[in-house]
Amino acid sequence: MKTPRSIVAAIALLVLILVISAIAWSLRIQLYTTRAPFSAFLILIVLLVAGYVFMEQAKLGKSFPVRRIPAFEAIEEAIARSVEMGRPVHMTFGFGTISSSMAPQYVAGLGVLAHVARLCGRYGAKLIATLGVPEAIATTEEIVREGYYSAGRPELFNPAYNVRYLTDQQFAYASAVQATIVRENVGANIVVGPFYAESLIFMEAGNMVGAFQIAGTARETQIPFFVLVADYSLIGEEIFAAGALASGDKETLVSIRGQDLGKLISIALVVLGIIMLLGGFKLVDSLNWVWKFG
Amino acid sequence: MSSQISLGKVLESRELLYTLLLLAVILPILHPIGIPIEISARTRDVYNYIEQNLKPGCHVFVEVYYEVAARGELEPNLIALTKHLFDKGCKIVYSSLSAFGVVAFSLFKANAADLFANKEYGRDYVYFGYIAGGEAASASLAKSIKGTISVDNYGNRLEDLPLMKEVDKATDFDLVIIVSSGTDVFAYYVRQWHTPYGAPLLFVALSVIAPSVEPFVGAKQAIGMLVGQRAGAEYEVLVGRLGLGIASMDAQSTSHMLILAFIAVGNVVYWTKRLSSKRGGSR
Amino acid sequence: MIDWEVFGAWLCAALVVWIYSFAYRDNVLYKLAEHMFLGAAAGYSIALALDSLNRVLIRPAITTPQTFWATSWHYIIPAVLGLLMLAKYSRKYYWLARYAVAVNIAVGTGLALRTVPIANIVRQITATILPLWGSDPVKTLNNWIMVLVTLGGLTYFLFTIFPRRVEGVPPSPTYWVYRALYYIGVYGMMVGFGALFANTIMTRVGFLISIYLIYLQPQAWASIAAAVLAAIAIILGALRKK
Amino acid sequence: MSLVVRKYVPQIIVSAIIVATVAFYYLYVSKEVADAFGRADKALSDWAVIITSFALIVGGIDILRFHVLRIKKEGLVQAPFSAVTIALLITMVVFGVVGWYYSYAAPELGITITTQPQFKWLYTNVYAPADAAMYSILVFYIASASYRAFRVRNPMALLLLVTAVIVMLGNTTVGGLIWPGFLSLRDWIMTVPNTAAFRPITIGAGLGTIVLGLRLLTWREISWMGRRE
Repeated sequence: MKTPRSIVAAIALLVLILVISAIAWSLRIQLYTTRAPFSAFLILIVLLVAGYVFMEQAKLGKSFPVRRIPAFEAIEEAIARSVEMGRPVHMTFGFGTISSSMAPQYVAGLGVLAHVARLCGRYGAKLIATLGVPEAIATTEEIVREGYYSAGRPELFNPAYNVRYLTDQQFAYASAVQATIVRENVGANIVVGPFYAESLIFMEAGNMVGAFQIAGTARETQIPFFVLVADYSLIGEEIFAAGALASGDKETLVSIRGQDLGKLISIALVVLGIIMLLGGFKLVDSLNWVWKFG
Repeated sequence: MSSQISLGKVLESRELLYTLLLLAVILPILHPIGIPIEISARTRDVYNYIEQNLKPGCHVFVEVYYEVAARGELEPNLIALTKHLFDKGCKIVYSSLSAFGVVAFSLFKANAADLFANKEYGRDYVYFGYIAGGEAASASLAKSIKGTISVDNYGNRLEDLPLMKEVDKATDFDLVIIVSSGTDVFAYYVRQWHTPYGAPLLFVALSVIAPSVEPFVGAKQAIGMLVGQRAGAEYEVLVGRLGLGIASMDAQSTSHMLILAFIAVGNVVYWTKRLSSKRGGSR
Repeated sequence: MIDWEVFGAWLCAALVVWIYSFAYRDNVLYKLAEHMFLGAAAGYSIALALDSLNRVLIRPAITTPQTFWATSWHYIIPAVLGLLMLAKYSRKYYWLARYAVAVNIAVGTGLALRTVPIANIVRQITATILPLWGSDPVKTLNNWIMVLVTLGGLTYFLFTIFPRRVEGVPPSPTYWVYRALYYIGVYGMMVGFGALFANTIMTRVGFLISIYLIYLQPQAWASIAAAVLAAIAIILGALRKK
Repeated sequence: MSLVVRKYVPQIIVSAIIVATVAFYYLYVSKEVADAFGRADKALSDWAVIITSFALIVGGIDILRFHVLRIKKEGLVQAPFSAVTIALLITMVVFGVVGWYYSYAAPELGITITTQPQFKWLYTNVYAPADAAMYSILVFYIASASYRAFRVRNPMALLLLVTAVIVMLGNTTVGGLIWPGFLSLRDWIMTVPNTAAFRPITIGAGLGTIVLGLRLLTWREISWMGRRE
């Protein structure tokens, strides 16, 4: 089988960066910032290139098994159940904003929303998406619309009902969301995104009406509340994997293999570092090495 | 309907739990029980550090960075530390990198009026008020206070304040205390005050965020950390000014015991149901 | 003439009590408090938005127009993009709203990609490289826990690359190592979750104490009156439902 | 053509900004380039602030529209409440604009948007107490949540319960009365197993972020654009 040009190009780019770095290193040229250790840049580049190569390989039809993520699979059950009970489905994404480093988590939440909206269209469920980030209003409306239209149920789409921007102030948003969950008597409460202290408020509101709850975030301090209180939870990086699964696209899904590669690299570095300590060599110093001479 | 109300249901109802919880918090504040408190090694280390290293006439910088909701946890620490510092004869410069810090400071001052009673503003302590700009402002303060701001919180010019003639930059301070309800501001001071100027930092953190700033303390970038209300109560005992901290510890104890009791009841109810259904009971 | 200070203090106490009343049951007074809160918060955030526009864009453009047009002329672009967000009401030009979202998502993701490799990966790896032997047994035990739970957690999250058990063939040693680490990871994380959850209770009780001291205790009668009203509202609401 | 402006240009914007911000952060060419990048970086974050500000104003219009529609549709049950929201929103904005006017017309008064007296009154007496109350309502929720979360269904839940009980007893003074060791045991749990438990999650979240960044860069993550063209 012929290796496609894109893969060759990506690997060539990686090799080129390594060669240039090696040359610059031997000539002691200041090529990289002193703000971050060089290893961070290296890990970033390796993961980006490897993820890209995986995705290009998938285009050739290469596939592999993926571990089940029960929380993701439960979304369909949750929606089907609330349709049976005649109750709406609620989804929200948390208080983290799009223009901060919380953006990736927010985008992951929007990916899950696309999945939820499609399923709501298929089952004819009413979807209420509440949000606290004004930039995302238009996007959210579009996603919900797409979900209903692609399932041939345009009559269910009513932006003023389906998408509710409450406010961007954390607890005003939280107070309105908890009221929405209880007053609309939602059957499924799906919350995925960057959550702060409001996480538990949403979980308890869902519990008051006995909603089926699926929750996920990558914000460490809020994970316990989701894991211990929700019916199903997406822990940490699982929300990003869920976003990839939700796309329903094989090539996109393959990108999560990049996450696995990163974990294997981390495990290898830890094990290697500990073994090297036996010989008195400190791998920590090399990892912390900043591109700086003299 | 009423026939369905059983003991288990009443015990399981959230309304009962909430009402008891409110009482468990409010009653001990009104009538402190006075459960004896044991001083943790961590708090004692901080106390000893101040006791040994700060001499009369030294200068301390205090960052007040918390919203009023976090007052219960952080204010006892701030008051007890202030008392300790004034007792040692230190002069204190207060500042806030957040707008809500101004409200917190005025409440703190009103609550600790006895400490400020015989202290003169401008000579013994100063408050800058809110300084906008986050990390950049912190860096600029470390370089030169008078280069960053020109007036204090009350509109006095800094040049007119005697205390401000003695201090201007990070190295002028013998201790820098950060009282914060957020994680970021600790990192600002580590990056802008400790790393370049070696300023000794003392953290006062909420108990929820303490784990995330623990690495700085572990790496000796701070001389110590006071964690939450408990540390506040311990410090109050150490400096001998009992206040909100120690009163709150009773409230903490009663509310925690109540929650533990409810967890126990929950388990009993759960296992009774489970065992009876296993035996082929009606439900 | 109303004393606005006193009225404000009563309002504060009432709002706090009515918001707490939701924990018992949704009621009219919570609904009122919630809608007041929503209106105030929305108005506040719009005012803050005007304030930051004023700070970044309008004031420099008015007070120092020459330097503004020389150095910061490009601030007009995001202003136009921001106005284009109104296009979401249009059936035909809805896609114009995407441009602004694109900029903000890219800025956020760029920020994340800068900090994540250092803070989330390199720092965590270096902190886990610990000696697993030594004279101090407590420290050694701590290091073992640290390393095993971290590796176990990483193993738990593997999505696509892991050894599988094939029917009829005795599982390989790799498989057993994988399973062991997997369970250490799960149990280790559970301990962490339980600890963090329980540790949070203290802060939350601390918040309640602060609120009680600031808003409720000084206005005891207003709070009690508000609580009685909330109780009546809850009971009436329950009766109406029946 | 229409597909280009609808779909490709926004994606090109995303990729270009991500590549530029990341590349210039890590690469070092010369001091001048680094300084120029620092300025560009500041400008870009200002761009984000400007866009967010406009988004907030558009969001305000959305809130108004939502509540006007509710008054029309749901009648008397909802109308008074929606009216309260609309009235407070408009009042706050009007007072803010008054403050804004004074900041230009009479700068010596020191009144700005956020320090206008009536605006401040509404903030301190409506917004602030409600905000603090919502934050502290968590105390009720955490109590009822722990009541349900710590049921011993299986061995793992037992471990969870034991950890939680130790931490809770270690946090309170009563714990010290029962057994003085709770305090140090709590400290150990919080520093060793707790740190270890969150480390793989932190690493994983970082990896997930990088991979999502890759998907945005390669135009595979398109949910943020809304409909699929």
